[in-house]
Amino acid sequence: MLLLKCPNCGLSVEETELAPGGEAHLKRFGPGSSDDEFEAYLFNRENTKGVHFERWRHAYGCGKWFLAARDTATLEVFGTYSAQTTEPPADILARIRERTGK
Amino acid sequence: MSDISISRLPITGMIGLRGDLSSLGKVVKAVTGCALPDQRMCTSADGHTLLWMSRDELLLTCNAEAAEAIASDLRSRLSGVFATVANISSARQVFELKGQGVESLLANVMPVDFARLDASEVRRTRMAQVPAAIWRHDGGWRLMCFRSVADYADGLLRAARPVGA
Amino acid sequence: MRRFSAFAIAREALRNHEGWGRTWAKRPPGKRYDVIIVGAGGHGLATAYYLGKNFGITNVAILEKGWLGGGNTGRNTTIIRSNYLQDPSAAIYEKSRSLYETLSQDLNYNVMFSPRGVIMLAQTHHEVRGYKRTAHANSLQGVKTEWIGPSRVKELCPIMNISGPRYPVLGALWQARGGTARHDAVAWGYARGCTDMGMDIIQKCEVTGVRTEGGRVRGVDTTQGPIDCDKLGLVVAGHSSVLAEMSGFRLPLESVALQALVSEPIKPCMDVVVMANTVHGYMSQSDKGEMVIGGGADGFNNYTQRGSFQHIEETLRALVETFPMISRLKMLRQWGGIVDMTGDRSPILTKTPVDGIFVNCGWGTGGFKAIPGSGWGMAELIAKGHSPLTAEFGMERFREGRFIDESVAAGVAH
Amino acid sequence: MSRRLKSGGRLIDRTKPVEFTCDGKALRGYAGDTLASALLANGQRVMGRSFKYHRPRSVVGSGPEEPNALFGIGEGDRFEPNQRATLQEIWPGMTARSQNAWPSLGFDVGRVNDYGSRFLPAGFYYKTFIHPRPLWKHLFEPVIRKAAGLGSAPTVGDGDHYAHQYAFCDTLIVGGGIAGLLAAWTAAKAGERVMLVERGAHWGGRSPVDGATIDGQDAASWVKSTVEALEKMKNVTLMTRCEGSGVYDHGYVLCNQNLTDHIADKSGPRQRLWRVRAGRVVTATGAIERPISFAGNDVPGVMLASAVRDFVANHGVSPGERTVIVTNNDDAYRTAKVLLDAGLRVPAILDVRPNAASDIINEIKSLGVTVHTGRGIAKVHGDARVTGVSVCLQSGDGTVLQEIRCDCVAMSGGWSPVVHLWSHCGGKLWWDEARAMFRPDPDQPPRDGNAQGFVTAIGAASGALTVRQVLADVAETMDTDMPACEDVAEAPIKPVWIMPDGAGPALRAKMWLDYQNDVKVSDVRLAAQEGFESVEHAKRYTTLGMATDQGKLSNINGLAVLADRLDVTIPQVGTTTFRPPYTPITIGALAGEARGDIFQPLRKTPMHDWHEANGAFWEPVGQWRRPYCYPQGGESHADAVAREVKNTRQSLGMLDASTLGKLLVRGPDAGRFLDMLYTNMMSTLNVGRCRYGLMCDENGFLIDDGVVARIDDDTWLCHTTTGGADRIHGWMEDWLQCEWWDWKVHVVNLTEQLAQIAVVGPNARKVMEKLGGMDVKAETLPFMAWADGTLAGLSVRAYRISFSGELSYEIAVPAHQGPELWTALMEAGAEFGITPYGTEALHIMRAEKGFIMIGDETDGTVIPQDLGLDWAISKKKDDYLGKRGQQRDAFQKPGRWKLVGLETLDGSALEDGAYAVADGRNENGQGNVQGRVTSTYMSPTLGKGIAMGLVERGPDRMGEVIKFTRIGQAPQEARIVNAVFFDPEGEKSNV
Ligand SMILES: Cc1cc2nc3c(=O)[nH]c(=O)nc-3n(C[C@H](O)[C@H](O)[C@H](O)COP(=O)(O)OP(=O)(O)OC[C@H]3O[C@@H](n4cnc5c(N)ncnc54)[C@H](O)[C@@H]3O)c2cc1C
Ligand SMILES: NC(=O)c1ccc[n+]([C@@H]2O[C@H](COP(=O)([O-])OP(=O)(O)OC[C@H]3O[C@@H](n4cnc5c(N)ncnc54)[C@H](O)[C@@H]3O)[C@@H](O)[C@H]2O)c1
Ligand SMILES: Cc1cc2nc3c(=O)[nH]c(=O)nc-3n(C[C@H](O)[C@H](O)[C@H](O)COP(=O)(O)O)c2cc1C
Ligand SMILES: [Zn+2]
Repeated sequence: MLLLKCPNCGLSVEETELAPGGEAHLKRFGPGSSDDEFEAYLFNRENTKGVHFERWRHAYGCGKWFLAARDTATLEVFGTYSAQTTEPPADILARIRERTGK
Repeated sequence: MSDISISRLPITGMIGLRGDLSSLGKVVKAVTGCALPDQRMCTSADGHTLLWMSRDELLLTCNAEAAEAIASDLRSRLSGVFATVANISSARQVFELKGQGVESLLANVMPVDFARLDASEVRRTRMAQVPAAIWRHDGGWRLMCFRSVADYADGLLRAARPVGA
Repeated sequence: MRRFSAFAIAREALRNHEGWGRTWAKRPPGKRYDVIIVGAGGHGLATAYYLGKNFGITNVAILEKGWLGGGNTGRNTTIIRSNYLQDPSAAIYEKSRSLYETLSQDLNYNVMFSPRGVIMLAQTHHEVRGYKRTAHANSLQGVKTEWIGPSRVKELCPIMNISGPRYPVLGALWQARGGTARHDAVAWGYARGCTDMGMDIIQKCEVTGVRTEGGRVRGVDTTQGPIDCDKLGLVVAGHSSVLAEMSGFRLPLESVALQALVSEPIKPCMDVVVMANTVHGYMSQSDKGEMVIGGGADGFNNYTQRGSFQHIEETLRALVETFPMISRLKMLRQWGGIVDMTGDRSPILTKTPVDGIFVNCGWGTGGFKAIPGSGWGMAELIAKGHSPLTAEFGMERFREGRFIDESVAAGVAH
Repeated sequence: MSRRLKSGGRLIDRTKPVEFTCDGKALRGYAGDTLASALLANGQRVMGRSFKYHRPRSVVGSGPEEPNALFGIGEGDRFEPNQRATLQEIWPGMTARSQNAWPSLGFDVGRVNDYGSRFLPAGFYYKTFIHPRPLWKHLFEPVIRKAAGLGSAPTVGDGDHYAHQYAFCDTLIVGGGIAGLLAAWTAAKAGERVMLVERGAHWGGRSPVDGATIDGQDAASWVKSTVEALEKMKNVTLMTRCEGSGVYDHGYVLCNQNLTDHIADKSGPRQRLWRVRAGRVVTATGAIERPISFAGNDVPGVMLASAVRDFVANHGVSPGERTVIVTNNDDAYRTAKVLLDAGLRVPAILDVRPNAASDIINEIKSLGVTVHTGRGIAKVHGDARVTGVSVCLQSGDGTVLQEIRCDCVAMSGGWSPVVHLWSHCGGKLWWDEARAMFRPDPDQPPRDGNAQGFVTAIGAASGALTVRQVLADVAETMDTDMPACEDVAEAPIKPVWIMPDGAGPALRAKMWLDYQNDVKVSDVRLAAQEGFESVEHAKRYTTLGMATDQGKLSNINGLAVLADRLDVTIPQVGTTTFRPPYTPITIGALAGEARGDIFQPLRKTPMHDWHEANGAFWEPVGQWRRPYCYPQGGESHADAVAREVKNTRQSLGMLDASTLGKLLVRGPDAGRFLDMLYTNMMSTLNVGRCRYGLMCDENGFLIDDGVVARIDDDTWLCHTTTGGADRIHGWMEDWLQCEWWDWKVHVVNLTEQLAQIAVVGPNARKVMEKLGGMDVKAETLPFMAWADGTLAGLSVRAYRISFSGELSYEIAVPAHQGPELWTALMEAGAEFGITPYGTEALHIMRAEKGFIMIGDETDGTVIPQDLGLDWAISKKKDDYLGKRGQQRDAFQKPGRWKLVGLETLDGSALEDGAYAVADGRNENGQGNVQGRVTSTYMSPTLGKGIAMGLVERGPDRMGEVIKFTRIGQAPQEARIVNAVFFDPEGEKSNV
């Protein structure tokens, strides 16, 4: 059972206090987008076996969303960070590189 | 065996505040005397308690009768600022828990490390199957949940009491 | 291959069973095959089997990274039913269920298909309407189901508490010829059948790359070396996205852990399969006596074959509420599988952007029951380029907004 | 014969006799006895029947590994099957029942399977019962199923209750032997928060029986003083009868504590499930002795050597008068010593090692015991009890050299560390050839969220064997000083898996690996022969290790046999997967407190008690409970509903609408935000007015609807469906926090804050006026407007909206004033015969008006356009959630099913969920369809059946008659009509 730190309130909490929200950093495509773009946005998930950027909501706590970088095969957590960002922060990417060589 | 008492408090005044915390903090301090609490903490003054709920949300507890007046006061002081003040005194049920072993009773239903909880910390968490918040108050504990599940919360707490209590 | 029968056993008994041969052959991989199937789960093996049996295509290899049947086929709660709502689902699941009826005879391998009946409980008015809708749909789809009242439910399953208090049973959708089968035997029986037709089943052979040329498949790289093929079927359940990535396309899938558990064996006390969707629990009793219980799925991507423990607790409290007597049984073992979930919770059986590559995936939490039917349809698709059974299960349905959504009736999983 | 010894038994209290019964027979033991020791003390050897062959069996082990001695314990609602006699402590009045035997344990008809066992090898059922097909269902399967299972099923619910508890610590130590105690002491001294759990009733593990001198004290005294020291420390939590059951990701550990199973007073919770989050987990779970596979190794009286000495030393029970010991290692000689000390006889020790020499061997020899080296057992004699053994050369084919009379055999095949908890979460093992055991590989531990190993195995659990090794191991891994302790040199073990090495088929077919499931050496070899070479296949084909002991005794031997047959090494075969729980956990304990009233939260509206008191028939709506109707007298539900509808339409009705979601959306960007969320324009709504709105997901499917009111320039109040309140609140927050985080919008969920009451019917205005305090005239408060005011002295907000087609006000007050307003309305409405109505009347009235209901007309695949709601979709907006989705191909097709009204030709009601049949069949042979019923009711207002449905091109086919399915009957004809059945001009609400 996962333990994740909510960057909004600073608590490390167990999964039962959180609600998972799927892949992070999706770019929304609305009217005017191509079929390909729209399909990719709604359905074609990375579903990586490995490092995954994903959304979580501290549902039973502060109610805020945050993002996590987590390995889906080892469950290692490289870090959690603000949901108000379009890409993973540099320190987390550095840690991932250090840990996985990628 | 156990001297834990669980009681439902009568309606408590509650004002929900959303917005930039420092602007909220200033007006609340002016109106109630409560300082802006640190992350996850609460402060008290003159029978008011100001609880940190999230990075843009505070909860002020007060006398139920006074709630609407305080809310209007806060609202007018915040006019022009992007902030929301809502009187939500009816939305929640507050319990008072007192006695020895309250923490271990609560540990039946909450994934909370009580030993690591700061004296003025407000813990929003999961109580069995519902959201709840707890904080220390007057030598005991305050527990807050939504009004509609007050009976459930009551039943849960009573079921968790040590035998004989 | 040696026919199985009671006489064969009696004969062997007299010579210490030393005459039994291998259930499936063990051979090193060849250089080239007409068709390579990746994944020796039920779906992969059944696909290969019907390629041979129905289309005479036997130059086939089935590659398995671990041990055959060790994926979800070896870790599911074995519920078989076909009372689905949407036409394409009902078609493939009913084909499958009807193949199960005679599978032991077809394979000359006892898969212990047990059509003991499946009860899907309705515990809210919404569910009542949902299941009645399914019953109407089934009546046109040639699927035999029946809407039954609470007293019939109690009669069929006396250990159930039908009077609530929280969610009294209002009725149920009953499929008398749904049931269970011995999951491992399904994989083993198909494997034996494949071997019998001369196909190669290669275990401990992980596909690590897919070779394509000019938009066409050429072969695969594996931990046992490269192998060429004309056609490639990816039938790897939870790992479908991984194989798709090797092939250069993406699938609308997310892989999550789904859990199950068994109790200690007890004397028979429940003669039907029960699914209670309002409280989220389902249970049956195996032929060995354990209560086989399905747990919930994690909401996050997970490739660990372990799930989060709270789902076990949630499931068990739901079942204790429904079957109070199980409270004093004991949980013997819990485990997880990696299931591949699509956007509409229906499978994908289709050609892909790469010529010659076919995928069969997205069965999520409910594909054991579909093994024979899916193999049948998939084989036809690979052999002929089209199958009525799989026609609606293409990927373009997401792009076009043409979902095959089964959860609409009453949020049913398995 | 087994019996109670005159003296000895460190765990029993001879001054406290305990009376209990087994199979109806009154027996006596002592406090401190387990059921197994007490039965042995009473001379009862046979304690169970095996699963498949129904062979008589006795206890083989003395702990959680026990496969045979399983009983049903307790009566009525406290009956539990399959309890291990070795773990079950006896208590006054306890009743035990033997299992899997009919008519009795002594004579069991199922034993015929044993006599036919050669016809029932592993997997025989896959090969037979195939023909003729009907016989499977009607004969074979029922017979197999009847034979299934061990204990009988409880027949009633559980009389006990169970507790859960969360706990946090720096270090959780599992196992209270000397390793665990030393580890706890070390961590505690360092100031860590320590939890130490021990599954047994006593501290100390094996050492007090096996003997040791630690820090100059005997093991028992060292244990006692260490426990006392730990008990004094505030940072230490000590628990006995508490098992470390499962280790899960990120340091989550489940521990299950037994509270009342060993005592007569059952008033408290029976078990407590600890959900521990530990910084690190130390497994000090010891090791389990392995049996040896020789012919007849399952005859009652054949036991693990450690179990034999446990029964003697711990319980003062003699398992037999003459015990032959058979071993491949030194440890079993300790059993000889214990037996001799108790005055029992050891006619011989058969040591497979050709020339083993060590201090303890010499010591035992010097006591006059004959040690036959290089020898093993060819066969055990006896059926329900051991009468002797045939001795053979271990290296031979089983030629009998000698027969020895005995009534007990103590066997030791070496020890296997308990690696379960280490392995649950992925810890890897390595094969130690010298010690012949799988050991935790410290370089490949299970890893936590920071990729740090979080489990450490110590002591015997990590493969250390002698006391000195154990303590040295703890000292090294925990970085502490090692207590003084002398070294005992032991001769090396000789791995032996079957006895003798050259045993032929006849012997192999009588060598048990998995006792409970009756898996023999011959079965595992057969599996390999048939291609089930992977250890996982062999397990599933033979069921080795799948019994209730999960192969604690059998697994290693089984895979050694498999390796031998495949001619590969043991580590090449590997182990099967270790899964929680370590020993089975009562399901009630896992379900915990969530039973009865607190099974799930039951959400109550402020007026809940009134409804209850006034006879509401409840309907669960999510976790809410809403009145479905209020039957009066002997009224049927249908009659009650009809009355409620009629009365409301004719005069006045009242509905508790408090469960509807009420979301306050506020801020400078709120209008823009709502324009994205709703399909129609909300930013243009005038202050003081209401508008009905639709919300779609990004696929374009309709997910919620409700009335939105503009409160002031910056503020809107959005009503959602009951089920939508939390979901839509979350949906809004999601978009605000994760997509448009720079938009200035706050959402406050006021659902719980407000009670809402709908006052409905031609007399609605009159009753409002009667309560007084606000102007509710049509001119001041027109349809689709709202106003704040006072009613019956309460501050309220009244919305003039209608879901019934009647003149109607929805009045919101703070929740705690809800009951007061409700009662005031009831009183004021009395003169109009005011009728509270429930959800069913609500549904019928909306259907009469052709209003859609989320969940009925929608099912997650329906877009607003399908429902003819194009008028609620703004054409002016570039974007709203779902707009792009709705532009996809499938939604543009002309053949979509669209909403219409349906009326049968004879006035009856269509069936719920019926489909409209079309001609022909599809490619898969299924009957074609052209639509379906979404809602159908008998309308009390119109006195006929009315329905709504989605029909292919429906709106273009008005007046057409099509056919709908009926279950078990011929299809029913219905005409496509306008979906608004009642008051199509809306005259009633617009007054
Ligand atoms: C707990 C649980 C309960 C379930 N309950 C039910 C139920 O009651 N009823 C029901 O109908 N369904 C149920 N299901 C679903 C069902 O088990 C699956 O849908 C079905 O077994 C899928 O079969 P498969 O052959 O597609 O996949 P699998 O059996 O998973 O086979 C896929 C195979 O591909 C192999 N593979 C993966 N990657 C590679 C590679 N790179 N190279 C080579 N081989 C590879 C895997 O090792 C695996 O053996 C349940 C599933 C789970 C997990
Ligand atoms: N010489 C040999 O061949 C040999 C072999 C094995 C053991 N031993 C002896 O055994 C002792 C080993 O000491 P140790 O402390 O490592 O082990 P131990 O066996 O003495 O103690 C382990 C303890 O852990 C408990 N335990 C096991 N699983 C548990 C679980 N899941 N949850 C809670 N408790 C659990 C057991 O009940 C036991 O009390 C020494 O005395 C050693 O000499 C000797
Ligand atoms: C229908 C079914 C019944 C099972 N019954 C048992 C059982 O009686 N005993 C047992 O130990 N495991 C049983 N298992 C679980 C398997 O031992 C195993 O845990 C599961 O197949 C997953 O594999 P893994 O744990 O090796 O990963 C059963 C599994 C299934 C799917
Ligand atoms: Zn938080």
